[in-house]
Amino acid sequence: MSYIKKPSAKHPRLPKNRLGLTRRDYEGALSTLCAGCGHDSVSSAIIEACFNLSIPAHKLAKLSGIGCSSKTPTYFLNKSHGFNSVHGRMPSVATGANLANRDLFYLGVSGDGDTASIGLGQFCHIIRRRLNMLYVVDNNGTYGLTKGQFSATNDKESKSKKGEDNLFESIDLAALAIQLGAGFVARSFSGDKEQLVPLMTAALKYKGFSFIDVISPCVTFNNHIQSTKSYQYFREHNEALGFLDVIPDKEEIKIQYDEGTTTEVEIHDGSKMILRKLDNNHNPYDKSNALSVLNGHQSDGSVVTGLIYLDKNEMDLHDTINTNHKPLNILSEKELCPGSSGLDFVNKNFS
Amino acid sequence: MSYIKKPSAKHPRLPKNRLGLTRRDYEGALSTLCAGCGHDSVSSAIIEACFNLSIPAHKLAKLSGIGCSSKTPTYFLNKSHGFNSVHGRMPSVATGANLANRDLFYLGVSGDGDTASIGLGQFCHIIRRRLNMLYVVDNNGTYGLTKGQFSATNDKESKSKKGEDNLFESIDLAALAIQLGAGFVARSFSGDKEQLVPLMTAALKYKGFSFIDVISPCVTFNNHIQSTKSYQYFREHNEALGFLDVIPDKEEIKIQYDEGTTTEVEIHDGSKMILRKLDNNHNPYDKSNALSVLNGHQSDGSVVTGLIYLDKNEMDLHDTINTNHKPLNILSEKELCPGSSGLDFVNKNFS
Amino acid sequence: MSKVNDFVVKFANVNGSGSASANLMFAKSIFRMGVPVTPKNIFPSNIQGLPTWFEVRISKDGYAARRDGIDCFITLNPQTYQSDMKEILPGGYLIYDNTMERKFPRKNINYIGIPMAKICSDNYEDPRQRQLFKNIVCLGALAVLLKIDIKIIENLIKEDFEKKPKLIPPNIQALHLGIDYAKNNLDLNLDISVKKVRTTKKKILIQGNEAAGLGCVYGGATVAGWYPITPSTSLVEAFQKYVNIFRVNDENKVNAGIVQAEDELSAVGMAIGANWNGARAFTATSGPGVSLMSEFLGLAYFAEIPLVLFNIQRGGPSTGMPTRTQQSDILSCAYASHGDTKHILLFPSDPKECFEMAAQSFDLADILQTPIIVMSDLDIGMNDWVIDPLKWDDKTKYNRGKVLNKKDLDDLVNWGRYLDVDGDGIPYRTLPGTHETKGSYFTRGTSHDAFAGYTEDGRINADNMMRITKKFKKSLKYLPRSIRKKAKEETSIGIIYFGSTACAIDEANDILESQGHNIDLLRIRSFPFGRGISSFIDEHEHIIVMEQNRDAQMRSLLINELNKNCSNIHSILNFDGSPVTADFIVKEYLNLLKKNESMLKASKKKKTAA
Amino acid sequence: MSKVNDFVVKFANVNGSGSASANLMFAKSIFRMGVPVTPKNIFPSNIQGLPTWFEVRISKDGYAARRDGIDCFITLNPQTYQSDMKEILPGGYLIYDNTMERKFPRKNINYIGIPMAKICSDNYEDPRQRQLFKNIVCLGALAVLLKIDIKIIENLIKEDFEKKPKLIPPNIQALHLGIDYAKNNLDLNLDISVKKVRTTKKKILIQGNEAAGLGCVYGGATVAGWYPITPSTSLVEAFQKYVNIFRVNDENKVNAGIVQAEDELSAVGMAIGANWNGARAFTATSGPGVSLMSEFLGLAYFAEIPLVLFNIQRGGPSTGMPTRTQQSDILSCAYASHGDTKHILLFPSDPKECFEMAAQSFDLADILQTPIIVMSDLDIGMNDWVIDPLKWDDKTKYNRGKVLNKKDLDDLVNWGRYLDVDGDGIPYRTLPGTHETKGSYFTRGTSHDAFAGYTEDGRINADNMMRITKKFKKSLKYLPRSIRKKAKEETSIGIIYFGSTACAIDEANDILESQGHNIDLLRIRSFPFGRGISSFIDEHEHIIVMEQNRDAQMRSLLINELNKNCSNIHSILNFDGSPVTADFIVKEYLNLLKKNESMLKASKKKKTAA
Ligand SMILES: Cc1ncc(C[n+]2csc(CCOP(=O)(O)OP(=O)(O)O)c2C)c(N)n1
Ligand SMILES: Cc1ncc(C[n+]2csc(CCOP(=O)(O)OP(=O)(O)O)c2C)c(N)n1
Ligand code: SF4
Ligand code: SF4
Ligand SMILES: [Mg+2]
Ligand SMILES: [Mg+2]
Repeated sequence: MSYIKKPSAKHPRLPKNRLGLTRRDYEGALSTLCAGCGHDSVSSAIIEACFNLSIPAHKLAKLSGIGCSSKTPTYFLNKSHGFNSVHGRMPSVATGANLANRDLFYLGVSGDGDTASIGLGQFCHIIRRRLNMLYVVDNNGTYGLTKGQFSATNDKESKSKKGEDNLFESIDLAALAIQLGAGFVARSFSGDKEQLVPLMTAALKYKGFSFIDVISPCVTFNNHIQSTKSYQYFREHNEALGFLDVIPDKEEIKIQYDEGTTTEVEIHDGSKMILRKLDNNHNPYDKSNALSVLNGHQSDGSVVTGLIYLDKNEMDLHDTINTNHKPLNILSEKELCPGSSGLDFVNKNFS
Repeated sequence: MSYIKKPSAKHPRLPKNRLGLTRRDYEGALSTLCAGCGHDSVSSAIIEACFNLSIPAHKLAKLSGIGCSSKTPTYFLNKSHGFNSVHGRMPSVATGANLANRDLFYLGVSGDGDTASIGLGQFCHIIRRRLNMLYVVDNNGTYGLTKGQFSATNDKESKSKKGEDNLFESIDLAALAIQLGAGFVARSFSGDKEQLVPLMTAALKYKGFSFIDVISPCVTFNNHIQSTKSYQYFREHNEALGFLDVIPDKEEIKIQYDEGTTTEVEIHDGSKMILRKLDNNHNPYDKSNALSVLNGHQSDGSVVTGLIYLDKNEMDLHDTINTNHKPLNILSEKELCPGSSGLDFVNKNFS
Repeated sequence: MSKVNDFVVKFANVNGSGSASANLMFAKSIFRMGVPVTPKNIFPSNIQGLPTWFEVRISKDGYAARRDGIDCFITLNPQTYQSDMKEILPGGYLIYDNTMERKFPRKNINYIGIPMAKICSDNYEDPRQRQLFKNIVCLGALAVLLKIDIKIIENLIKEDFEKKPKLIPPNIQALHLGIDYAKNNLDLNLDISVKKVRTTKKKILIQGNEAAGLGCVYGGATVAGWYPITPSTSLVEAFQKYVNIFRVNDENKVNAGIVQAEDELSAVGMAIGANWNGARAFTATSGPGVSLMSEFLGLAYFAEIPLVLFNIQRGGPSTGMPTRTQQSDILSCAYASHGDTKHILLFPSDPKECFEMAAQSFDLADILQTPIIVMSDLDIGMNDWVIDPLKWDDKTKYNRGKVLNKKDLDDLVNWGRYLDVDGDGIPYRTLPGTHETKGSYFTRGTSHDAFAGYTEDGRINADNMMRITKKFKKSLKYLPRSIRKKAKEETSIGIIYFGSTACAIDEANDILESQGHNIDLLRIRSFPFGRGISSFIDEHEHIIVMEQNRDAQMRSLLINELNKNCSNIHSILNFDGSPVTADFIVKEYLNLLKKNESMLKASKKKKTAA
Repeated sequence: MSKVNDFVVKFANVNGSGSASANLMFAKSIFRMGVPVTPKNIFPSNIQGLPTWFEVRISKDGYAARRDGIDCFITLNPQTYQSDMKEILPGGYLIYDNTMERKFPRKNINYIGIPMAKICSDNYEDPRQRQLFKNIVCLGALAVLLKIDIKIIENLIKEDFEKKPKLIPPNIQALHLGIDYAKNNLDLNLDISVKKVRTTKKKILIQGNEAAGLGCVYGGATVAGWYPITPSTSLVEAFQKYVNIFRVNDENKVNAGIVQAEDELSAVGMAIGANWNGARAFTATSGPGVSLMSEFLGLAYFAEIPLVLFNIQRGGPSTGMPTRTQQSDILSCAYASHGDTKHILLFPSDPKECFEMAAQSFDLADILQTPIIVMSDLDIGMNDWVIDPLKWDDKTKYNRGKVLNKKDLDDLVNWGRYLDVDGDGIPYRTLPGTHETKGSYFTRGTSHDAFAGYTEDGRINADNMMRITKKFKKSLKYLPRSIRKKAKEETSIGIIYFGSTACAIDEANDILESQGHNIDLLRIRSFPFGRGISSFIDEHEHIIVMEQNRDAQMRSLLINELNKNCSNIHSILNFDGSPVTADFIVKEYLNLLKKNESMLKASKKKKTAA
């Protein structure tokens, strides 16, 4: 049922991260998704990225909507608080949570139904507010949990399991995110850990809104060759934009790449991302270019993956509205309540 | 209070259209908007466009959400049925109405609050469905009816009447519409009848989803020089993409232009639009180009107007889902009800 | 004691393992033997790997409710062995896959091991086939054990795979592997068995959502906006299916427009827009969707736009128990939306009424120009029920209500959209496109006068609101009446119930009657409540309202709306998400009697000789 | 008969013409003379050009309700002359602009013409100034006519334009133009006038939303997600204002996060997310917003997340009468969302309670871990009320409820998020980030066990639902109690009321008392209802529930939730969108007596000598 096993006994020889924790410390409950579901791979990548970054699990909050994808936060980081909210409304819940405590990591996991249909309005507005979070969509082009209706990211003319045609154009969430001002926009594939983990690692460190659209096949309802979100289709049409890696503050993670040129990408805390471009023309700092690449490739049927867009100007909602650096949820009564002397002032104003 | 006067006595010398109607036959109730409100000019343009096209008013349905802008359908075409629905949800109501009777014209009027905030999800999805309608946003960058809060289309750093800064990036509805696959996307200015009327005329004839983002200053809450949606700002920064005219089936309307080259643009019924490009490089048929023009100019602070994008491949929701040509709302019982013989078939299947 | 045609079989499976269709064939084969069956599918909110059950009540008397106590449990899910076993009645049977040896702790039941996995791995190569055919092997063995007609099952297999005929032979082969194993290895003298009768001869076995979707076709619905949500999805899927069958014209064009919306707000918005424009349109959803639709429901109520909404209730609140049943949206639907609002509700109690009420609801919506909410639930909607065949009177004419056509408008002066011309509170409406110069008006959710003009005059608005109240009261004339069933003897005790609870009440009443209790019954079929319900309450000293929710919502609605004294209106409540059983009702009824002496006397009072 | 400090003045203006601030100065000047005033702003849902009224009741006795019959009507809007005139009491005054000559049909009133337009065009060039200063000229003349202290008005002008001092002299000039005109041209012997007293000496004049916004600051709210909607917007604006005043730290950073959301679903989602994460957070809205929030309210109820929601009620249903007042969201808030849900409601009756209940609601939300809905309305929220100065006890400590900190968690074994440890149904919660290894859990709207684990076991879910019911019942301990006022003599009649109706009831009771009627009063301040309310109903043979909606929603809630006999619970209903008057209540009360003899007797019963 799952790629992710419950930790059994501690294994002394497992590699440890800066906090002295092993990957097992980042695991969650046993997955109840279908065997082979792409979403479980995404969960693994999340575990890996958090392990790599030595994120203290209790300093991360996992949020989601409703759907198979939105169930996944139960299946990783069981030391983190999780919030499985209502369908399509995770962005607003994440906004509130983030406002309350700017000191945690916020990781949202959603589905294409959850994000591109019922949640599209909230998705667009959370981007506009540059909420500091990583928003991952487990994109399978279908409504897994309600048994296989087309989602709005499904490609036109692809077929459902029942053999029906999808009649509508798909919504490209990555392009939308770029158009609306997201700071970090990437696309990847659930099966491509090599690419996905570094992207997640970088995205978690980015201050502002990071979005990763992960093509994550639904093995039950959308894994037949007509579907552009199937394993097979994806593998044939994947056109990786580049490989990405993060050099965290303390230790550099070295990963071997086979080919391509590299570009250094700076992120806010001084750490660097190395972008290995497969396509020499891709400049992730240019919005129009990023959109053209997406729109161009969409029409030729290939799927661009990698870091598509990056705004070097990192800033988040708290910067914009100028909130205290201290988390709002730990402010003391003294800091919050103006007391009777405050009322003297007010009463005078109204007398 | 209004640009639009109630018809008094019929004036025999008023010019008539193909149906023998005068402009007065297309008017509505007395406007209750603020004197000088841009929205009233948009209403005038609508009257003009419908008059020009000789649309029988009762064959057009006016739909709107809630807001000053959404009130305007009362102020034009009082022979048309109107539906002032709930805030931000006009697109779904329009979808239902259009499904019920594909033979009417559908004109939606909304505000930037109504469309870009509460209604953003519905707006995106009606575009994706290519509903056959003209969707006009009276865009004033503010919430007029609730007294001047910033809307999501307000430009960052512009100031409210109270002197507060808008802290958030604006959403460009035209760019969004193009990104999501609208067929006809234009932007204009409420005060520029010369440009607005032909755009509306063309849009009304387009089969599929046409969108016109009309900058329409709110004289009460957003007409000070810091606002990029004010009359003054707009006049200084307007960069018209081209003038546009429609040659309707029967008679050609001639309008004199001062300058620029022209391009002929064909629309579905064989009539032609003449696009006069001010910018020789603008190609309205190319999605990436259209987006670049918008995104490019947004960053230099100018407002591009004119026909920005046009998809020659006209088609609408009915084509997609293959509905009967005959409006669904006039189908007879015979066409709808399979009768007792139908049940014989069903009962057999379940026995 | 041998139980012929009267027992309960339950299957425990893992979902996604292909058991569903085999289990349904089991139920259907018994149905085809003329024996009433009620299968209940108890499935998780998940796609693969979690426990799922299929419970089949076989009842020669036609009792359609669940019954506690399993006679034969086919336990194929190791996760749930332990708890499943407890449900088996003493002397009952536990059937399991003994490919691997298993030990069971319980003493007073019989164990029947069938090496399903082994049979399959001996006979099939493909691992998927090995998995799938286990269910068919099991079905074959079970058929022998319970004496089910093998030919019927073979036919069912053939029908099932009509479109993939290649699959027929291997399935039939698997069936016979099971049959042969049973015949050769098992003791066939079970005390439960099926015997051909003719009770269900003319009946059909159908799900409520299937029937309701079909009812929408018959009711003339042409537009549906919807959003997927369990357990309502299959209603729209059925509508789509029957549209494809019955509504494609000669040019291959479809006489309906069905759109999967981006959410429930949009779905109901579409239905409202289409109804406003003269099509018959509906949407279907469940609790969370109804909550999201609240604002729009208020608009339709106040602007008086016809609308049909199916609420296939599930376990609430919030996302709750999405795959369990409840009747817990009564208040939230009756009073949906802010401000003073009241909505018309229909309560079908089985698929037959789903069909009939679905069809009728479009007339009601058009006549009354207001939302009609059909309150079905998961139990009715997604389980198969034995009902009489569906009927349609070909003389039926749709009643489109007070819609003015061009001719009417030509003749009219001073038409007002919200004028109460006929004194019944129901105004006349017009449709866009009808007339060049007359009848156009502005539909709005803001306060308006009788001519649909915007007004801020509070008294005019209050008058309009009172007219809507009048319309609501007058709606009684058109709504399905409640149904009474008198006790054999005069009694001062009445039970009120509705919807999917009906079958359990009928059975409970038979049990109680056999124990000497006299209870009058009344089944509510619609809200607002008519005089019949009011007088039923008045005529009985003790009223019990049976419902499937925590807060006794129907009881509240009755008391509120009929202005009844509540002190003698009692409740029996079941809200664990499983369809209520007759035994539960009997038990709770007797508990009530224990607490209330006068009720006890009234219930058991003997007829005094005349 | 001269009416000193006891009359009603009403202004009729066109909105957007600048009358609002002049009118408010009029009211405030009288307040500063020590005389109780109640101004009511009756404005359209529009920005410019439509009729707007400003009604000021001057009442030496401190009656704060509206009163029918205008003593002096300043009619400056030609659109409404005709109907305005009818409201004037015989012998009253009509003040108008006689720059152009006008004819008025009515005989029994006095006409006072002031050439406001002429005075302004004689004295100002700029057309905008000509328009604006008309209102100030009028104010000057009125001050003379009613004997208002001119210095007070001059001070008010100075305060108003503190930040734009250039505007002070021209305004004062305009004021004196009016004063001079009146002194030189008008008959100053009116039978209405203001005289300095000290009644409001220590009081303040404030709007409910202002007070509630301030209360949120005092209650420790740090996060607000909101969406503009009349009449709730000014509450969040006030919160923002006081945050800017009281919550900016030394580094110029703000100790609050206020976000204008994209709609109400998002607004409440933000408030829920923030509360979940340990901040005190709220949202404010009105009817349509509450409808949109229904789904989220069910989540907060079921997942037990604190939440404060202000519902500033307006005229419903649908968009309804956005600028009028009603109390018509009682049922939709008490039972908001699908499934079995019940929410805690608070009912402030004036700005003072808005402040207090706003502050208290955050404690309640934290203690009870559930939504607290503060049911204010447009009348309280957007009108100015004279109240005692606001008070705060500096010893107040926030009660954050059962939140476990790191130390608690260190010590704990077997913590379960939804375990009922203390027997009060209230479980312990933890906040993200508290502890490295303990206390994390998964919050969900799906059915869950005591350890927050997902479960599809219906009995476990039912148990959890019953615990929530218990918590709801136990909440009584923390909620503001109802307030009783006994009649002078023993009586069997009681009136129940709540919210903005209170002031009208007080006055009506005084009137009725003076006519020999004895009525006990009870004001509801919260839901669920406590024993006080229940016994009040039991103690009285006749109960009347006074409310401002069509469907007697509070009466329904009382009957439902207290299981009361409804036959003797009567209603007085006002739902035209105007705040109810004492006269209306008196009239309706006497009507009830006419229809019910035993009530009549009970009401007028004379004390029998002991
Ligand atoms: C308001 C509401 N509407 C509908 C549903 C039913 N529902 C549950 S999950 C889901 C779609 C999930 O699709 P997606 O987000 O793509 O997730 P996936 O299962 O494909 O990972 C829907 C429609 C719901 N839970 N709530
Ligand atoms: C559900 C709901 N929320 C809020 C409101 C209040 N409201 C009325 S109009 C409006 C904004 C209108 O802004 P816009 O669409 O830009 O129209 P404008 O008045 O600027 O033309 C709002 C928030 C409402 N009517 N309904
Ligand atoms: S149904 Fe699809 S998306 Fe859901 S768990 Fe199974 S494979 Fe994954
Ligand atoms: S407030 Fe602004 S948008 Fe509204 S009518 Fe006045 S000018 Fe127009
Ligand atoms: Mg999906
Ligand atoms: Mg606007």
